[in-house]
This record gives sequence, structure tokens and C-alpha cells, in this order.
Amino acid sequence: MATEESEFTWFDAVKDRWSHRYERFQRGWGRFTNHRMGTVGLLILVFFSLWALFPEVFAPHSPQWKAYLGPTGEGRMTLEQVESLPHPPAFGDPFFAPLGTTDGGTGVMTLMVYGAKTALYIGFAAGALSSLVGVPLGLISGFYGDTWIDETIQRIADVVYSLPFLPLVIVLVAVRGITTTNIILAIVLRSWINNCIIIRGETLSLKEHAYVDSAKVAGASDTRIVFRHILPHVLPLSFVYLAQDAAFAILTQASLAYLGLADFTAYSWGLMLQNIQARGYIFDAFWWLIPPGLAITLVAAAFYFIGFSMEDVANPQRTQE
Amino acid sequence: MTRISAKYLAQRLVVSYLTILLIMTLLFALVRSMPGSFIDMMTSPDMTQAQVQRIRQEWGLNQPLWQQYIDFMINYQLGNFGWSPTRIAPIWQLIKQRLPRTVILFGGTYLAGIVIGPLVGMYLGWWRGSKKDQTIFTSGLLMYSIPSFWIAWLFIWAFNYELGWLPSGYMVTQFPEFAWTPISLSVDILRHLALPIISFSVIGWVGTMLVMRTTMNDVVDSDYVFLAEAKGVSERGVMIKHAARNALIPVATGALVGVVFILDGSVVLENVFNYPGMGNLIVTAVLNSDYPVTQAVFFVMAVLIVFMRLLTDVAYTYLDPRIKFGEEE
Amino acid sequence: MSLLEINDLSVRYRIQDGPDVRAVEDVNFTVEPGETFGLVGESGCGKTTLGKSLLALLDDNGYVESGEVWYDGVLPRWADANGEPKLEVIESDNYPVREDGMMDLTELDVSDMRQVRWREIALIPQGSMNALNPVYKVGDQIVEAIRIHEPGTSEKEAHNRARDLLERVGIERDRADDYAHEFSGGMKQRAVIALAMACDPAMVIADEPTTALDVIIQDRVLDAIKDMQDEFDAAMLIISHDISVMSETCDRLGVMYGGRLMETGTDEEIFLNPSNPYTLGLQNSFPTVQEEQDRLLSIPGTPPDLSQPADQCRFAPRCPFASGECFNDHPPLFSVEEGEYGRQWEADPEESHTSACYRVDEIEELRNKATQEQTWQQITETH
Amino acid sequence: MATDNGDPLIEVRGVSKYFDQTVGVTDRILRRDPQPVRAVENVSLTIDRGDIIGIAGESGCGKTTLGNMLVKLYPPTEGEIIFDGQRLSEMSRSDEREFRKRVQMIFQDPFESLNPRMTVLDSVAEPLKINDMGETYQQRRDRAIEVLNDVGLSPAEQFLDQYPGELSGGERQRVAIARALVVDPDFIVADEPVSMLDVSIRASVLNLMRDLQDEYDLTYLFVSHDLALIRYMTDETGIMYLGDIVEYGDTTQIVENPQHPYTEALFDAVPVVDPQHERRRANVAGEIPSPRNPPSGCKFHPRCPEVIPPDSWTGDQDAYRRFVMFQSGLEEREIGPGSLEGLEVDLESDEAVRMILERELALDVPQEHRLDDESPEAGVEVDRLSLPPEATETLRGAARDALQENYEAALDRFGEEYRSICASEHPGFRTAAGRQTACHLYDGQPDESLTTATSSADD
Repeated sequence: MATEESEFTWFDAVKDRWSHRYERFQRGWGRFTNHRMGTVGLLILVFFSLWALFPEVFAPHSPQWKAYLGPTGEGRMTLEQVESLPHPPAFGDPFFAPLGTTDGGTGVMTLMVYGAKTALYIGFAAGALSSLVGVPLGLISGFYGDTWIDETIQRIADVVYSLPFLPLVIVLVAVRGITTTNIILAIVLRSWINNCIIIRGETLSLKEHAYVDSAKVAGASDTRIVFRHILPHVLPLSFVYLAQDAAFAILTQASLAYLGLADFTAYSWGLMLQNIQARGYIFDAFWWLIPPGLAITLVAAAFYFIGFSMEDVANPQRTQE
Repeated sequence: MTRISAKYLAQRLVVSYLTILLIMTLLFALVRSMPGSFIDMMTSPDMTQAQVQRIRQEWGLNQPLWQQYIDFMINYQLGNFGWSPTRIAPIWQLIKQRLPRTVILFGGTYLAGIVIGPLVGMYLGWWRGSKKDQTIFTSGLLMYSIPSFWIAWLFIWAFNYELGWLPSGYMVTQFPEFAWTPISLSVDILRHLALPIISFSVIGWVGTMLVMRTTMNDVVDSDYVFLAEAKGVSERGVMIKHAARNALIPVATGALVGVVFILDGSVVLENVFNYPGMGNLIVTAVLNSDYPVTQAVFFVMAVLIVFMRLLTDVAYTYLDPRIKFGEEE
Repeated sequence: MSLLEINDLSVRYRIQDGPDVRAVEDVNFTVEPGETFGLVGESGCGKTTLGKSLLALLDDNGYVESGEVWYDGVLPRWADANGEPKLEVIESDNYPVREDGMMDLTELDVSDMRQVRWREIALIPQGSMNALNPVYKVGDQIVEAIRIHEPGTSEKEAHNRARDLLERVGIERDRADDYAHEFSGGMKQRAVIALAMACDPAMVIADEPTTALDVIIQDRVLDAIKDMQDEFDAAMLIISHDISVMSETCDRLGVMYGGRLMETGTDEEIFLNPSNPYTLGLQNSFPTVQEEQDRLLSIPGTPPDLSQPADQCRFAPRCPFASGECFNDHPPLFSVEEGEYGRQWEADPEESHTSACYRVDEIEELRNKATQEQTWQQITETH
Repeated sequence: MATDNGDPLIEVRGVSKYFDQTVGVTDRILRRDPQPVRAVENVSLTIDRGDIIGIAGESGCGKTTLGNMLVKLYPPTEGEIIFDGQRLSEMSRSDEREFRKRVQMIFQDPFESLNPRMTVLDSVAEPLKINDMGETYQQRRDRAIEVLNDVGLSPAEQFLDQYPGELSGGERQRVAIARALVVDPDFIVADEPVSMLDVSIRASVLNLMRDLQDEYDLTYLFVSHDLALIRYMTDETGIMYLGDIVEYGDTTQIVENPQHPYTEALFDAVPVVDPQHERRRANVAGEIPSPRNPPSGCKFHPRCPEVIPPDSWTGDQDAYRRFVMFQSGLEEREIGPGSLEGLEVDLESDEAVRMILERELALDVPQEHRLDDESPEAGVEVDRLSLPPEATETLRGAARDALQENYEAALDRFGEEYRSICASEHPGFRTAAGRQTACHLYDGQPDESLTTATSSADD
């Protein structure tokens, strides 16, 4: 009897502890979705994530496909076939290429789908990394304010904010080699300080609250105070800046690609734009020029949309009443 | 307006100078950290050992590192950045020629940014949560997300390629049919500047708008705005004289971040429009591995930003009387 | 004729998902010229909302649902040379003006209301600690008020008047050139009082004028308010939750609870023979320095939810004397003097001591019962 | 009353606390010498078991800082706090853990003292988790329910899963009290526990605190600016002004006949509900000075209505009070050409000197304490004050210097001969009417046991 009865209380205890957290998440989700902007951003991200995760499903052909030469891309094209490239969107007569082809004959739609992975990867990686570095440092320097940690972070911020960002990234990438990871590292070098400064400010104000003093009086250690009382308030805010850093990173990668510093080993929309510029078809092949630019804009905008509507959910005062 | 105390100005100057020294050290370390590339880039394989030795000597690469560091720090502050291997010209000459051009382009976009942005931000903050606020804010974010070079191409396509109104590159008409008079020269330059400034302003204004909108949101709920309305001040008067005036303060400090953002933009735009400025110089230098030029341009840009930061601090004292500089109460 | 006459004023707030919040419901009272009328009540009773609604300064989601606010004074453009309302303005009914020359403020549009604000009725807001704009000199903010309503006065003359006003509330003349952050809490409060008197208004609404102040500074500010009132002979509507401050400053008072007026009367009537259960409860729970109190009696329960107020006396759920009739609908204001509760308050509002309670005739008996602790204890059981 | 088993629960000996002495890097570069804020200065008191000790004073007087030090939120800059025979500064880790269980605090703002993202159960159980009292979640939950019922939030189960946002101010404060009681402490510091609550709910929370005192055998330190609450709740009270305790003793005695002029003014200023009672207003001039550089000697002397004139002063006390006020006005640089701003008068003329003296010698106090024809804007005629002739000369000369803004010259005129004992010497505690007060008006010998900070505590 006892075990069965105690089992019930264990399950009841777990349910009891997690039920209100789930219901709280629902309320937060409700507030987030009533921002149309936030939902639109989320839908865009989901759409492109599907592209990134299952490119074969969504791309009309495999990347090797060439116009006129079929899926494997071997063989040679006749002269006037080469003349006809870059071919405008065709739905079946010579071949099926919804967004037309590049001057090399590859389907623009295929390149677009395979390019999604790089953009999202860079966005999430740069955003997450700058939060992973910025948030803890911000917490520490905010919690142990006006000590040497705080002074050094302040000085680093002075320097980083005075560095011309793109030239710095260009130099770093050119020096250390043009790989996606280098691009992410260069971007994070700048954006982590943003997170750090903002989280520090938030921690400075949160630690004045009475419930932090009450925990101190009860004998809580510093780590417990930071992780139990301050972090839950600061985390949503760091998501806001994670989203904004992600958008910034995607746009920076596009600029780098334009300047010729794109990672040639991976498919990316920036690379497509670099190719169109290198081969001088900017004003001739609109079906090749418009989609990549539009895709970059949409993904970056999606991150900004989510970021700014998260801000409303994140900051406690506003959701108080 | 409060005058700034010399003491505060001195403090800001000291901190700025410290920052520049730190940046130079970072730069020195960065360039030196590249394994051998500094030399390989400047010496082609067919050069004789003597020539290689001469170049090493000239760049002082045989001296101990700290000696090189001291020379580097002194030379750079005196402005002699050495000699550009790819451009076969003294670097100082190149920069002296191109810096004003970048400042004009950068200045134009910056002005557009700090005029349009706060204005729109003020209205959005004031209409808070209304339909107008949502739509303009969302479209603003959308414009903020457009890659600058891509929008530049679209503008060139529309205004130059199709309509032919505005030139699509360079700074002055290469083969002018008309004689150069000061007016025609400035008109020509302005026409050349038009497209770059417009295409970047489409993106640049959103940054300051975002800051202004958030601060306006907070200021609108304040007690002094309520009292201003109670005093019978007109709605426009309350919005501009009482609310916007206070919301501008964080925008001024936020503008500094905007400076770096717009400087990056001009680096890209100068390439799209073949505009002979510093941005163009640094990109070509990096691609041709001309490190002395890269190093010099990077340094000059950093000094430009630190100087802008100093200006913002000074502006801050005029905007916010609460900043009692220097004198402790 | 009274300076301000409020008839059945009701104010509501729209909220997203749910019925409108009825912040103020059918409130009637008058303020005579030069008189100090006090609105007493705890947080959430609607007193600040009422104060704001008089000058149409409600938040965006607030609106006057019904009722009128008659003010003895007319817009300059409707008045003839010596300030009397023009004849045809009174006759035709597309002007909100009555025969006795009083104007209904609730009918004025925003630009008209802007001429009433500060010129006729000034307001010392609740958060007057930070009601001074931090980026302008204090003197300039007083000058702004003067020049909006008296375009004729020159800049120099307005500045001098500002300095005189500051000096009158005990602030050095040269402080007019300082900024708000250079003022202490007490001085900011007095500066706002000086600002309120800038256009010599007929009435000043003061919302919690001394709540955020320390007791000595509060004493000085109350003294400054008294001085200014005698000097400018302005009527005053003071809004506060602190009944000790109100009993010292107000000639007549209205006690509010749950958006409704529970009791009105002169200072002596309200505090010496309170005739409403809520007022009794409020005085019981108010600690005093004067004499030893062994046990303060608190009112059990919590204030009513104003979005769906039940059709009963607002105080019924917490009232120890509530009986049958109290649970049907909210009682109107009965006159206490007449003894029998038949006569409802209408004619001469000034003198009559009124209370909204169906058992107002047994008030003597209720008064002594209210002093025992167990009367308030067994409420939780009976309801 | 106090279950006195000999030594007191808490002893505070000569405790002081100075803030922001830390010097940042940039400060060191610019050699800005730090002027620390002297929040608490040389305070000594003892708290016996079972008492409710009150600390009253206006904002900025250091009462909250004192409370925080008693719960060891931060250590004092000088002096010693002894809790149950043990010095707070010399506690081993295990002593500290023990101390944390026996001491708790209740805060002022019910909206801020509970973590908005933690449920009532989590908040109340937090001290248990920190001190790992109660092994399982279930035991902690039962203890929380028991304590929540004690504070009148019954049935407690209904409140467990709610967030602070869903509770009223009164309910939140009860949860905060429950959180303090959950570890069954001996001593609770209540910092303005009810000042944010509505009047009708306030009484129930205060009564709850008194009932709990017997049930949990508690000792309270009750900090408040509201003197009516102090009278209702406390047995003994200390009145604080700018970091010093100016008077300490039995609450009823202090209220009924205050000794120190500041305490008297404090109680005069409290408004009274009874309409027929003609209250005498507080007769105190000026504002609280900045705690960075408080006035010399007794910190209240520039504002004190009964500042003691030196023997050499031939005029009356009221005139001397204005004389001292004029002098401190000069020190604060408040008197100068600015006082006549906008009035058409030639700053060199005697007319200007007369006007400045009239204005600056006038007392900025309520009507009833001023001379009959004295008003803030017109000031007071100099010859109506009984000033000794030399003093009038000093004032005229100083006013003339002040108009030219050379303040050093003006201040030098005030030599030593008119310096009051109040300004030159800080008054130590002395007994007056059965309790301690720090004021030169009473010449009882200073009380040895309490004043000396480093009295040899025989531990």
C-alpha cells in the first residue's frame, strides 16, 4: 500500500512542479504569437530551415544537374545552347528550371535551396556563440560590479567599439583563410561585447531587487543567486540579442561574399551574388539576381522580427500588468 | 547650455588616446602574428637574396620585436606609414588623397541617418502600438535587412541602366564634354554621390530609428510629459519639445554605434560604385595582400571613429544637463 | 453658486480581453470657490481617475462614460468683454453652456480643453517628484505655462513672475536657472506648486501632494499650500489616501471606495461622527501618534474587482453590518441629518452630511459596534 | 516583555558605515579624492530577546543601512556587532550557516521582495533549500504550507502555485513574512514592512507580526519613517538623523516628551486626524544636508531651533539661530548675488546689502514660528532682531563680500568668538529624563558604557 501511495505522490509532485512551468510557457507563447511580426518571422525561419535540413526534397534537381545535359551534368552543350544561358525560368520546354539557370547551366532554384544551410548555420552559430561568451561575462561583471573585471570589460568595450568592423573582419578572414568558421569567429569577436554590456546593465539593476537581498540574508551563495534569481530574468533578453546578432552575421557574410571573401567550398546566397557580379550578368539575368538577395533579406528580417517581438515577452516590467 | 569642464574633456582625451594606443598594439600583433606572410607578400620568388635583405632592413624586420614595436608606434603617430608595394606610392599620400572623399560620402549617409531615423522613430514612439506604428516598424526592419550592395545594384539598374538619370560609378565624369568650373565640378560630384548616398540611406536610417522608438516609448509614459499636457501645451509641442527632446539623449550616444555601421557600409559601397575612397583602397589592398596599406587605412579609420566618439561625448553634455562633468556635487 | 459641480460622473477603462473596468461610477459632489474639497480613498478606489477626467487627461484607454462636469467659467471666445458668457451662446444649445453661465467640461474638444488647462484649473500630478522636465531649467518651465495662456506677457516679465512665485514657496530666486536634478525632493514639490499657481487658476487639483515626502518636509509643503491658497484664493481638490493630512487641510471631504462615493461632509462631520461603515473601518485601522492604541482593527477581505462589479453595495462583502437590502444594489447618498433615510441628497449639496448606506439611520449603534474587534472578525464567517 | 536571561541577544558597539570609498582606475588617474557617504556613524545599542526595537528617522538617515548590517548583508566599516555573544566579523563557515538560520529580514516593497518568476511555494521554500533543512521536496512543501497558514494565507494549498503577479500587496507581504519564518528564526529585521500597503490592510499585517512574536519567540528590529507605526509596534526606539542616533529610550516616553529638539520637531510634524486639535508645526529650518560632508559638531546644529549661543553672545537665542543659519548658508554658497536675481538693484549699494540680509536672515519655517510680519518673499527687518552690534557689523560685511562672491573673505569674518558648542563639539550620549540623548542642552555626564566604541567586550 505504502509504495503505491508514495508512487502517486512522486508523480503528483513532478506534475505539480512542472505543470505551472508549462502553463507559464503557454502564457509567454500566447504573448509572443499575438505579435503578428513574431509569427511571420518564425514562419520564414521554419520555411528556410526545411530547405536547410532536407535540400534534396525541395530542390528540383541535384546540384550537379546542368541545363540540356540532364541530372549528371556530363556531356557538352551545343553552341546555341551555351548562347541561351543564363536561361530565364523555364517550365518544361527545354528543361524544368523554375527560377531559370546560371550562365554555367546550374538551376538557380537548386542553388537557392542548397544555399539556405550556410545562411542559417552562420546566423545561429554567430548568435549562439556571442551569447555564450557575452552572457556569462555580462553576469559576472554586472554582479561583481566596480571591481577590476568591470574595468577591464569597460576598456575592452571602448576598444572594440572603436574598431572599424568590416575592415577588421576582412583582414582577419584574409589572413586566417576564408572559411565559414573564420567568418563566424570574426563576427562574434565584435558582437559578444554587445551582449555583455547589455546583460551587465540588466544584472546591475536586477541585483538591487529585494528578493536578491532576501536570498543573501538566507545565506545563498553568489552562484546560487546568479543562476537561480538573476539568470531566469536575463535569459529571455539574451535571446533578443541572439536574434539580432544572427541577422547581423548573415548580412556581414553576404557583404564579405560580395567583396570576394566567400567560402567557395559551401553553397551560399552570397556566393551566388558574387558569381553573378564576377561574370557580369547583373543587369541581364534578373531571375539570377533577385532571389538570393531577397532570400538574404527575408532570413535576416525573420531574425530581427523574432528578436524585437521577443523583447516584449522578455522584459518583465512590461508583462507585469 | 552647460559648458564642459576642462577636467572632463581632459579625461575623455586621455581615454581616447589610450584606446588608440590599444588599437595600434592590437594591429601590430595581428599583422605580426601572420606566419611569414608579411614578407612573402612583398617579395616575389625571383628576387635576389640582397633585395629581400634590403626590404627586410627597410621594414626593420631584423630588429628585436620590441624595437619594431616602438618604431611602429612612433612612426604611425607621426603619420609616416611607409611605402605601398602594390601602389608604388607613399601610403601617407594615398590616404591624404582618399580620406576627404570617404568623409564626404560617409558624412552624407551619416547625416541622413541621424535626421530621418530619429524623426520617424519619434512618430512611431508617439503612436505606440497603433496600426501605423506596426506597419512602418515592420517595413523598417525589412529595409534594415537588405544587403547594401544588392540594393545598390538594383538602384543602379533602375536609375542608371534603365533611366540613365544618375552616373553609376566613380566620383567625377571620366571624359567630360564641358569645362571644369567650381560649380560644374561640385554639381558633378553631387550627381555621382547621389546614388551611393540614397542606396545606403535606405538602410542606414533604421538603426537610429530603432533606438529613438524605444526611448520614446519610455519617455511617453513619464510624469513630465503628463504635466506638459496638463499645462495645455499642444500635442505637437509635447511630442517634440518635451518627449523627443529627452528621447534624443540615448540616440546621441547610440549614434556612435551607427558611425561604425555606416563606415562599414561605405567600404562596400565604394566598391560597388568604384568610388576612389578609403574603403576601396583597403579592399583592394587586402585582396592584393598589401599589408602596409591595410594596416595604415585600418589605423586611420579607427582614429576617425575615436574622434567621432569624442564629438558624441561633447554633444552629450549639451543634450543632457544632468551630466555635471568634472565637478562633484 | 459653486465653482465646480459634478453630476453622476462615470469613467471607464477599456481592457483588451474583458469587460470595461468601471473606475468611477455615478459620483456627485460640488466644490465652492476658495474651498478645499478632499477626495479620500485607498489605492484603486478611482480618486486619481476622477481627478484626471476633469481635465480630460485620462490614459488612452480611459473614457468618460456618462455624466457632466459643470465649471463656472467660459472659454474666452464665448465670453464678452468683461468675461460674462455672451447671450446667444447661452440660448443656442450647440454650446455646452447653461443659463447660469456654467460650462460642461466633458463636452469640450481637445483644443478647447487646452485653454481650460492651467488657466482655469491647474494640476499637481501624483508623481510630481519627477514631473519637472529634466532637460529644461525650472524657471523656463514656469515661463512656458505663463506664455501659453498669456501670449501678451514678455519673456522678461514672465521670468520675473516665475522668480516671485518660487520665492513665495520658499525657494531662492536664482534657483529658477537650475535644473530639476539640482533640487531636493521637498523643493521639487514646492516648485510644482509654484508652477500650478503660475496662471492664477480658479482651482488646483493636487493628487497625493505630500505622499513621497518625509514628515518635516511634508509639514512645510502643507504650510506652503495653505499660504498659496490664502494668497491666490484658489479652490482646491486634494486627492490622498492619508486621512490625517486630509483632516488638517480640507474643509469638506468625499470618501471613495470601489469607484463610488461612500460619504461626503465637512471635516468635523466625517471625522467626529462618521456615518458610513467603510469610513468607520478606515479610521479604525489608522494608527495615530496622539494616544496609546492597544489593537488596530483592520478591514478583512480585499477591494472589489471593478471589471464586473456585482449589483450590490460595493462594500457589502467586507461590511460587518451588511444585510438584505445591501445585497440588492448600491445605495444612493442619503442625508444623515434628517435621521430617516428617505430623503435622498438633491437640493443644497454644501451643508448636508450624506452617506451611502441603507442602515444610515442606525448609525449611532453601528458606530459603537464598529469599535469592538469581534464585529470585524466574524465577517469572514457570515458571508 | 523581554525574557531576560542576562546578556542581550544583539549588541551594537560604535558601528559606522561609509559608502563608495572604492576608487576606480580613472579616479586614480585624475586623483579625485573620494568623499565617502557617511551613512551610519558611531551607533551603539543593545537588543534583548523578545523585544521590538524601533529605528525611526527620515529618508537618508541610515536606518536601512543599520538594519542591513545587523543581518550581515555587508560588514560595518568600523565597530563591532555581537549576535548572541558571537562577533559577526569572526564567524567560521559553520557559525555563519547557523547565524543565517537564526536571522531573517522582511523588505519594504511587496512587489519587489518576491522573485516574479518563482511560485509562492518556491519562494517560501528557498531558505530551506539554501540551508538544506528538510530532506525531500514533500517535507519542504509541508513546512511551507504550515507557515503559510500561520501567516493567515489559508487554505495554503491554493496559493502554492501562484506567481507574485497574481497576488495583492497584502498577500505578497504575508508570503514574504512566511519566507522569513520558514527557518524558525530568533531575530527579524523588518525594514518598512507595511509602508507600501493600503491603510486597511496595514493593520492586519502589523497585528500578524505581533501575534507571531509570541508563537515563534521572535525579536524584531522595526525600521520605519512613520512615527505612528513606531508608537504602535515598538517597546524602545532610536531616533536617527544623518547617521547618528540622537535619542534612544522607551517609545511612549520619547513620544510624550521628546528631549532632543529634532525628535520634538519630528513628532510635531506628524499630522493628526482629530479636526479640533490645533497641531503645532515643526519649527525646523532648511533641508537635510548631504551625507558626504555633514555639518561639524552636532550635525543638526544649522537647523536646530534651540542652538546654544556662546556666552559672548549678548543678543537673544532666536537672533543667534539666524546668525548661525546665515553662516551655514555662506558655507553652502547659497547666499550670493543670485538671491536678488531679477530685482533691479545695484549690487554694490547698501540697499542690496539690506535686502540680502532681510531675505537670508528670514526663517524658512511654518507661519506660526516666524515673527508676525516676516514672510518668505519680503524677509525680516534686521533691526527687529536683537543682534549684538558687532554681530550686525559682521553680517553686513559678510553680505557685502557675498554680493561680490568672495566667500573666503565673508567666512573669515565669523571668527571664533561666536562659535557655539553645538558647532564645535559632537555631543556624546548622556542620560536625560530617564533615557539617552545626544544634545548639549542636557549637561548629564556622557554615558560611559555605550559611547566608547572599543570598550573591552569581555567575550
